[in-house]
Amino acid sequence: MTGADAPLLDVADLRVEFDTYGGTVQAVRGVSFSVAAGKTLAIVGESGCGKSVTVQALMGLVPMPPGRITAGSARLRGHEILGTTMLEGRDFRGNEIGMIFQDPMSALNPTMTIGRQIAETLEVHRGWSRARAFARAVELLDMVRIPEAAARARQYPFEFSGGMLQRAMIAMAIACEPAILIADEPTTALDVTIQAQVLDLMADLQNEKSMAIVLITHDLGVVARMADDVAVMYAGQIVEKGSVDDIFYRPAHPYTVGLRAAMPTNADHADHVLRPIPGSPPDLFSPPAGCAYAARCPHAMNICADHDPPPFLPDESGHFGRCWLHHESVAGGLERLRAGAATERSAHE
Amino acid sequence: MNDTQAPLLVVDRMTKHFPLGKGRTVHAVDGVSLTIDEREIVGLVGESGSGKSTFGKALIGLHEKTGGRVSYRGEVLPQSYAPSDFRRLATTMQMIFQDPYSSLNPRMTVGEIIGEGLRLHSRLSASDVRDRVADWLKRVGLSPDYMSRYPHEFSGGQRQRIGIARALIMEPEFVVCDEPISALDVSVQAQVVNLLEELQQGMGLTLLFIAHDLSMVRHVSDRMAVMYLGALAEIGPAHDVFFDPKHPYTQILIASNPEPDPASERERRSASISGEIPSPVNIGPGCRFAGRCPHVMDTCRSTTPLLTPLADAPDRQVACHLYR
Amino acid sequence: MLRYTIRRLVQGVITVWFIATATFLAMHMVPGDPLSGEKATSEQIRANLEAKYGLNQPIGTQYLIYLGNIAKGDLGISFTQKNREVNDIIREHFPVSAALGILAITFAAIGGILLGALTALYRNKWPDAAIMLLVILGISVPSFVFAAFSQLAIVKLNALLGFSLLPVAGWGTVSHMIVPSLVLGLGTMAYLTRLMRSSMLEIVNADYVRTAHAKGLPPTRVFSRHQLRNAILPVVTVLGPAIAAITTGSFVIELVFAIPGLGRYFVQAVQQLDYTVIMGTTVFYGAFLVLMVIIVDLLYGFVDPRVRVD
Amino acid sequence: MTETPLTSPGMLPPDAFAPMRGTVEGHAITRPSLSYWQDAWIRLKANWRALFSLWLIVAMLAFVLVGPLVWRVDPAAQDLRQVSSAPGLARSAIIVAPFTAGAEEPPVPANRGLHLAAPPTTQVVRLVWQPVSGAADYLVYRNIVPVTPGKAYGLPLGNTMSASTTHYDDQLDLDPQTYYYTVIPVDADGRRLQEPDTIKVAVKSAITLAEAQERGLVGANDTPGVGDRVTLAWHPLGTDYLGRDMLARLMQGGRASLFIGLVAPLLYVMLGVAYGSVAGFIGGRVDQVMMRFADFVIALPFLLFMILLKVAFGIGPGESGIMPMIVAMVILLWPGTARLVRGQILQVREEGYVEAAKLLGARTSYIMLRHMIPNTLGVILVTLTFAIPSAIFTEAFLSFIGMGVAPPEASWGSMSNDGIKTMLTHPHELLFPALMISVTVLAFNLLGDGLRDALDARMRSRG
Repeated sequence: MTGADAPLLDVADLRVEFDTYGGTVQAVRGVSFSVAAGKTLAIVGESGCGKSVTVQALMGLVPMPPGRITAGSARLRGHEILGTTMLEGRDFRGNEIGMIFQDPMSALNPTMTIGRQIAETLEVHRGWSRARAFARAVELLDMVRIPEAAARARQYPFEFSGGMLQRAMIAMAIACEPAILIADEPTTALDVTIQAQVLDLMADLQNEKSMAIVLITHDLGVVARMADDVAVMYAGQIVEKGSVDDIFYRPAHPYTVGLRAAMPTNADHADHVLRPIPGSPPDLFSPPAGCAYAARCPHAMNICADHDPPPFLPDESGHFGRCWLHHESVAGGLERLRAGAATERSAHE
Repeated sequence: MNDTQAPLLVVDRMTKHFPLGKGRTVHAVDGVSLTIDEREIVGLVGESGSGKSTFGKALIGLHEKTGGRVSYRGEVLPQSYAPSDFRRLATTMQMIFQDPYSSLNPRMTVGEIIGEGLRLHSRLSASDVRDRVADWLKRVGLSPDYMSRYPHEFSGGQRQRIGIARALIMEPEFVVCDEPISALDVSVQAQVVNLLEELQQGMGLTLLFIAHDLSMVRHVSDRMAVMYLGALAEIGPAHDVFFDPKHPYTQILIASNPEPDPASERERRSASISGEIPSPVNIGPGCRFAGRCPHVMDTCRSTTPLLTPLADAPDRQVACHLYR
Repeated sequence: MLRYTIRRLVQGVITVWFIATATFLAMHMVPGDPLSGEKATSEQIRANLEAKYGLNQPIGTQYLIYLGNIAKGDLGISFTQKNREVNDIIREHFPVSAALGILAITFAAIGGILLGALTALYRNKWPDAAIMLLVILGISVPSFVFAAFSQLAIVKLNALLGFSLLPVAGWGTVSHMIVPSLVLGLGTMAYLTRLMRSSMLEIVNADYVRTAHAKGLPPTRVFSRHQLRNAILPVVTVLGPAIAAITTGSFVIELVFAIPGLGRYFVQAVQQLDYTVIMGTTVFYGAFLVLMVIIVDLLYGFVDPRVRVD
Repeated sequence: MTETPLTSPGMLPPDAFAPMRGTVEGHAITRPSLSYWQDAWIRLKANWRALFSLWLIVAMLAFVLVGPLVWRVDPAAQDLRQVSSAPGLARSAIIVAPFTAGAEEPPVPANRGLHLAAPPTTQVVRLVWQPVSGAADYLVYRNIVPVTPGKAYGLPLGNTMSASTTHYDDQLDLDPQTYYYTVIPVDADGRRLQEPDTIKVAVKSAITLAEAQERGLVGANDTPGVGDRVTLAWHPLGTDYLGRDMLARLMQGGRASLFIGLVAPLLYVMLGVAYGSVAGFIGGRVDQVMMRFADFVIALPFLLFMILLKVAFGIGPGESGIMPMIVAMVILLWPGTARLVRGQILQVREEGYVEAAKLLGARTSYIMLRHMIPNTLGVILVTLTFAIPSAIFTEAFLSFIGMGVAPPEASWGSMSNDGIKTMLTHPHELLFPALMISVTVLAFNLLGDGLRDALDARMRSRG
């Protein structure tokens, strides 16, 4: 966890719903986490698990309607930000928390120059003049390693490549030197070599400015490279949370184990057999009463069907997993869990 | 590989150019040579814009070839396919498509989609076609009851299984898999890859597996080819190419690929190169990677390196002046 | 940009040539070919036509003479009126139509953009419903009905007030222009409102609008800098066709309000079978519309940077 | 982080932690399987405006097609008894003796001002008045609104041309309504002699027995006497300026309007689909040339060319102008659809399922019919739905300026053209055809909106 001081951002029991044509979707079902200065928290999960909605709700970006925050709180340095956009008289967004998005091409205004879009943040939050803000925008572009920044600042998004756009987005997000940078799948649309450039840039900026980063991704490789702490989301809940080493070397939830087993690994130069997770995630129109993962879990027990497991603490570091295998009544649960393979129940479908 | 046996498929200096008008041409595929042996899985990796998908489609006839020659079991395949060529080759070569959403006709039922090839080709009765479709639905892990349902009712992974069944019901020998898993979630990717491997084993298929996920390609393939800007940079046994890359581009590509292993990621820091893949329009002579290469020499800018076998490893070929 | 402009102008000239040719062919399809037939009334007109069109020449030569005249900017002489040149007629009547059209398109564009933006902002609230009702009326009621009933309303209003607030018909003063241009622009305005609304609704959820919110911009700034300008783009693309609709739509308005514009003159010419005036006016209108479309396209380049760099 | 709230083992069944037998209901398809069109239809039905419009269109078609079978009034028959009569219930008329002007001397003027010599009827209004000394002539005016000082006296009916004649018989186009008659005595120099006298007269509908018998209003054996009432022909929506029944005319005119409105779009959309799909499918040079030609046709000023073509087709006397109008629309309007369909074909051509079908060895015609057309049909249908109201508009517009449907054939547009002339006095003659056009266009527009939404929603949900 964090050091002596209170966490920068503390999110507790966040719940978000969406009204859709087919009914109400419970996209986020009681998510809690906290972020410390200078650290990277990765929120990892597959599409539709609610990871993006979680951060969008924090930033007030969930369209309401059809969206709805039904419960929870989010405190930035102790001040509630959920449902408000102001913090101490000024919008915290762009000022205290910067955000970058998945598809940089569509996330930038096509009819405004890159420089102006960066400068705009400074004009609004710092009250700077146009010229001063633009000059700073050029410096920022230079800082994110865009060559010929002065000329590039006068260009439009369509004149940039995807990688450069994402760097421009980063420049925009850090313009006001925010305490937290939220990156929502920042490299998913990019090629691996470009992804490496962007990830390096983010890591360097974090070291320089001691920013906290909340990294939303589905790529465990990116998580391993960037994260200090990891929250694994499944069906709108954090099913496991811990340090990056906990998650990769001491997993506490069958889903985490399953994800790793389903991916090829190059670590030991050896081929292992891919063990897919059978089935697909439940739809969140009517989340199951018990553990949402039970239907795909090789260790499922009777209790899993109708009792949602609480976060169990298998060790003292704050690492937890929401799984009944940690219950005191289950003998050798953790060993079974980490063994991964289906022993009692054969994988079907 | 078996040396006595002739290769199944020989691609000889194949090119595919797209004219843009005004003398501008996209060199999507530029003189790629590749041989594929029977029952082999060849992985083709490259970043977006490298021409790997165009290569696959030109190989199978969906794009007219601009130059070069493809021969299959010794038979030279046409430069441009007429419907009759497709008919003749339908039971020989098939393709599995990238996007599991747009590759299934939304107006047709699953049964119609999977059975389409049989109805077009064989003289099977309607009930025989239905039986075969039901059988294939089972083989790809879906319930035969789904036959009368429409594609939009299925998840991405299930749709990809339907696409696999549509291609493999023709019992082809050679299948081009064009990024079959890149649109799928991690937990579902393994389902599809395992299914493909299982069917490849069972049916004795030969696969060209196109993807950008290096780890998955290494996992799946026997041999691995790395493509950059329309040309092959390196080809060789998948394991060797991955763990001992020779071409500077391959080295950087693999160094950029993050491992799901925090310990090794902590050791391996910042291998990224600056710059991005240039535009494939009107490429001049010289190595395509010269502009970004950390080991660039004068010859690289003037002479195009050819794919040549390594002295110490004849099963590996690299297109780089460093290995002259 | 310059190259693009030149290319568009060359395309425009070719298009005008096509319009002229189509007009020529259509007129020579007329049974009995009135141009070379016996219908031209007076002796003098007949002689003028002969000199101007080479009516006794083979049709190919006639076509070349005709194209030559158009290239010189000479649209010919009236078929029924002595010594009246089509150019004179256009010079006299077109300014009236143009004034009416400019007013109408201004009204339609400004009204459409404002109302459309308003409906999107108040989506599913009463202003949205009220404006959309207006839009539905605007696209479903023919302009001549609006024209007629607005005339009726003016009559009743003047009778009620006891003095003439607005003229019922005619042309000359600003007060003559108000109602006809409103009526003329109404249909187009409704169409533009609808377009603007859907374009705004699409943009409300655009990724870059989300980015703007995430930057902490005040909602007014998000609206003015990020939503409005991008939402206007599709509206600008249809301005060319909208101008065409309004220009030719003015026939009816000119007829109903007795406005001495080119549209009304054209209708009269058709009724009198004044072939040369019909041809000349058609080519003139065609060229005018082509020019308008080119101007709108170039204008679009200034609004959308993606087009500017060709 | 919260302390782990462990569930008390005592509250759980003994086998709670035993491996689960069977499966938890996972992801199973439970919704009914719907094809594209079934799904679109359900969405359309959920849209009440679109559904209402659909019924409105059906009603409109029934009105023009079945209506004439029910309302058997000849739309061309002129009821000169009731010209431009307002809509309403059936009217009655009093049987009067035949009247010939001048044949009968007026009754001796009574010793009072302007008054009526006989009950006023639509046949004649007989005015008599006291002679005014010094008057050389009397001017007679008729107005339909009360005459107040300073306002006009209305229609000048005539003058008596002599000082001795102090009566006037008005037989000019009398309607059963209230009139204000004014008689102004003037001297030989035309100067007004005194304040004019005005009288309010409520004219009653009248008919001679012979005419009533001729019109079939009374039975052949029936011989009602003078002063009896007979019921006139019923015109529920009134009559036009020639006394033709509006309801019957609306049905007849609707046939022309809807015929043009449905047939022309159908034809040019079909032409556009053929042209666009050929261009899109062949591609390359052919496509470029074909689309450039389409661009040219789009550049033609549409309404001018509609008129030009109408002139070119040389509509002779007695021709209705319906066919030339349809031909002109087809010639000028196909490129819009062609462009759209070409774009769709180009898009669908790149879809995986078309490539897959090629690989399966499908013939071009099979791919077209089985894959391409079904996947562009939605867009084509929406285009067609929006093309119909614009064609109805075009017809109305052209007929209104007298360039469209010509008499004796009627259309809603030409009826509006007729109606606008009498708009100030008889607004119903414009109102009804205008209403028919507006309602029909509205219905098609709303249906088009609904259809597009229904088909779009499905496209958005990927499939």
